[in-house]
Amino acid sequence: MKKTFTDAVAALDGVLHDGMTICCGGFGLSGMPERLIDAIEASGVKDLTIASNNAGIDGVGLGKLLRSRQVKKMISSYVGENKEFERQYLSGELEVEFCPQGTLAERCRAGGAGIPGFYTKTGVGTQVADGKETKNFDGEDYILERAIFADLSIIKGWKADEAGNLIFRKTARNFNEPMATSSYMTVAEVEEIVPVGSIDPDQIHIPSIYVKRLICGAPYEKHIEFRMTRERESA
Amino acid sequence: MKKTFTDAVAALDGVLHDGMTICCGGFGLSGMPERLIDAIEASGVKDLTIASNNAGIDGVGLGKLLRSRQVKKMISSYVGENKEFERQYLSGELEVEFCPQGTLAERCRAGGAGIPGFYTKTGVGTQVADGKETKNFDGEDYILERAIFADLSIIKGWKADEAGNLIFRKTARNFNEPMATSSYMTVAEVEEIVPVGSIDPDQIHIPSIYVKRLICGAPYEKHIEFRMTRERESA
Amino acid sequence: MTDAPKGWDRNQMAARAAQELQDGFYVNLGIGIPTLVANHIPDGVEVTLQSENGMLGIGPFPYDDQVDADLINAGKQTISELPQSAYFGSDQSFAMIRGGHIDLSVLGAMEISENGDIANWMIPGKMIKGMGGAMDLVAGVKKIIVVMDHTSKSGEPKFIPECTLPLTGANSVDMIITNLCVFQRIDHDSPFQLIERAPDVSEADIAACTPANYTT
Amino acid sequence: MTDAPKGWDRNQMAARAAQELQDGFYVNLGIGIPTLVANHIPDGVEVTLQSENGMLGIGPFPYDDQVDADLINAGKQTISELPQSAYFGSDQSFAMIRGGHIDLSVLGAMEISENGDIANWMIPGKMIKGMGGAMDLVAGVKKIIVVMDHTSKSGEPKFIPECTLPLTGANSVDMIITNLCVFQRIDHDSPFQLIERAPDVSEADIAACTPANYTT
Repeated sequence: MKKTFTDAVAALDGVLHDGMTICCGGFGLSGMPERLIDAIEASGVKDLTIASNNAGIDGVGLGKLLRSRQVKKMISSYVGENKEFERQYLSGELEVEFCPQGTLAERCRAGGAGIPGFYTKTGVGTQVADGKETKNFDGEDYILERAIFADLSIIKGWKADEAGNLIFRKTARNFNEPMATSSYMTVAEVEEIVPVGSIDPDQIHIPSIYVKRLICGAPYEKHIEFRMTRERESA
Repeated sequence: MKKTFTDAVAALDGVLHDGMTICCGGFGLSGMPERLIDAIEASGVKDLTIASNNAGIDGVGLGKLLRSRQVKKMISSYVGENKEFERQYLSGELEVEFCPQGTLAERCRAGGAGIPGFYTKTGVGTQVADGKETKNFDGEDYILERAIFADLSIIKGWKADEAGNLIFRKTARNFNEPMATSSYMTVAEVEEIVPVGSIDPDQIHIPSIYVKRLICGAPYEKHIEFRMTRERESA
Repeated sequence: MTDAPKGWDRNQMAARAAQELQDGFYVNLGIGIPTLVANHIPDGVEVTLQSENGMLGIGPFPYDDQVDADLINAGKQTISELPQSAYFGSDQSFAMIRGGHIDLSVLGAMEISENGDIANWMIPGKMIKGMGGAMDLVAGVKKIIVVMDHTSKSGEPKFIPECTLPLTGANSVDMIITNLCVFQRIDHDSPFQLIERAPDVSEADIAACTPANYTT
Repeated sequence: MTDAPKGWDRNQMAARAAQELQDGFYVNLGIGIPTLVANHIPDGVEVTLQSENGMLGIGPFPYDDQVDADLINAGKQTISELPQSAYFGSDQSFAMIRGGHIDLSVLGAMEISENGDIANWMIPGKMIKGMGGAMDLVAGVKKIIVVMDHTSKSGEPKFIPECTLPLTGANSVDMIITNLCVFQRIDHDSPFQLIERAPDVSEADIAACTPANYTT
């Protein structure tokens, strides 16, 4: 079965519908699946619920879907650096569920792993615990967090083989790893598609079973939010 | 801080005590930490509770600790191919908690990840559910399984660098991966210790934070339980 | 018991199960007859086999000079890898299984009840070896096919109103392939239906050794 | 408010926090003054820095020609890697944090209560940006050190009987380093104790701007 598609629009054909839930990889703008986000914008699909650690910045990444008003609800841990987000959120047009970063990662991992709920100390005694069940294990309180399992996951990898085995590069891995598992329709964009057998089977980050559709999105001009450097010591 | 030790006895110095709980990697005899098991046998420590998918075979792997009567309780999914195990179990000398294989892997992963309990469909409606809390999520019943977090984890890797970053080889990875995380005292034996910087940081299976002590156990004569081959097609 | 006809042999049962494979499926095969399914994959259908000890893309048994102790299947037999193979830990392997990412599993069984319960891991009074990954598979995999003889060696029926042995999973089985026939159900709220018979096996032959209720 | 003495500057506060580092520690440093702790690691002490977006072994900012968009810290700043670095996904990163494998975290705060509650993620009425990984860190890391000015810019005390702002974590903080002094407690059932003062800062100076109860 062929998993490779010519472009993001083709790869998303037939899987988008209004009101759907999408898990989106990336941390800030690093490792965000930008070709797939562009194709979702172009499709006009709306009332989306998106689980993503961040919400992009104005006009970049998920910021595009906010600008086009396609998003009904965000599930995120941090949403700074985004004026349009702020405007929609404060006016009540956009619903936001704030979720601690580690809890968000685990909720998606749990969804992919068939675990509907798990207990964590994170957020005990805070607003995050409001309305959630509490349980005591060995003298300590924990809250019950629910899994996230989406209609669609969109992720960005570095390389993938034609079977869908995928690897990431450096910290661009981030949420792409758990998000790759948290739906039955994971669509991946990568910088290079290589022949089957090119990636060492011991070094595959996401086995092919999770990747249903695949595109090469190159060439990429990667975004940097805060470019920091140091001076070379003079000789 | 130096993590490398000269041998298994040195690496386990000060961490063994009667009545302790040990997580042990391996699937059958593949990827079992045999040097560390030998050192535990030599130490004479007793009343051990051992979480391990299997219990070795007679006189090999964990079979050695059964033969020497150092084990009080096994938490395992499958214990065939072991007469001494059978004798002790049937006579009531050895306590056994049977745990579905995936639940065992997840209980250890959860312990390492700070999750005291999680819900699963595995075992619902079977003996495994006896005495466990049941909870309904979205119309389906799940049982609550508790995490395992041990006093000591012993694992077998392929290579590690001197900082403790570790990689596995083929299906010898198995339970060594979750077991590496399920204690604060993980001791690893590997076939080769390489200088820091020799392993690509993108390809590390177990980051150094989990590996507290490390030995090279080479040379190994690896055990095969069922040697199966096929004939080469004649030319 | 009546003198039941023999029907299909092991390979024919495996071949029948293989007809359920679809292109692109990820599949876990149990030990015994289910393993034979790999020999009958239809032309034009690509299937990736999972081994629950941490591998996707199981290859055939190795040549003698390629045997590798670090490369075994869930039955602890030496195997080989394929170009598309991937390795992972046991936690990831069962995340796949429990999470419903495996399309199909073919397993053996000692008893199946008419509501789809399966018993295949222990016999009270006999030494218990453990359930291994069987409970995870029957609870997590999308479609469960059981391949088994229609009756036990002593002639006792195995597809029965209610299991007498401790369960591996409740209401889990989607299809039963025996040496005599094939039962399937469209969902877990429906009864099993007899959809196919081996050559020279009549409905009456099947009814005679099948206490379970099923539709025809 | 009294005209409080200035005490330590940002670098001195960071240096004081760095004295808590032990050889072999794995450490997560928050944004702001905590980041400066990396500049003051004592001689002979090897520390591995974790970045919660998925890295162990954070190196310094890169040279201009080594900047890599795929290599950033949790503050989204470009960084470099070290020979012992390792990358992993966000689920693994927070498994480490939640599981108590990180020895120490140094964080900033808006308010700390006398029982160790910490508030550092939102101010009601102001735009909420989210807690990021802060709630996971304060709940999971073995030892939590807060580095903060003793009073806010408007002169309000920050170490108080009970937090007025929404909490990031309840009963989480082990040590507080301010520009004036250091408080610590031996466990989460004990009160904080004043253990150290900046030069020229008296106990009375501290008492004057510290409504929280603490021992001396």
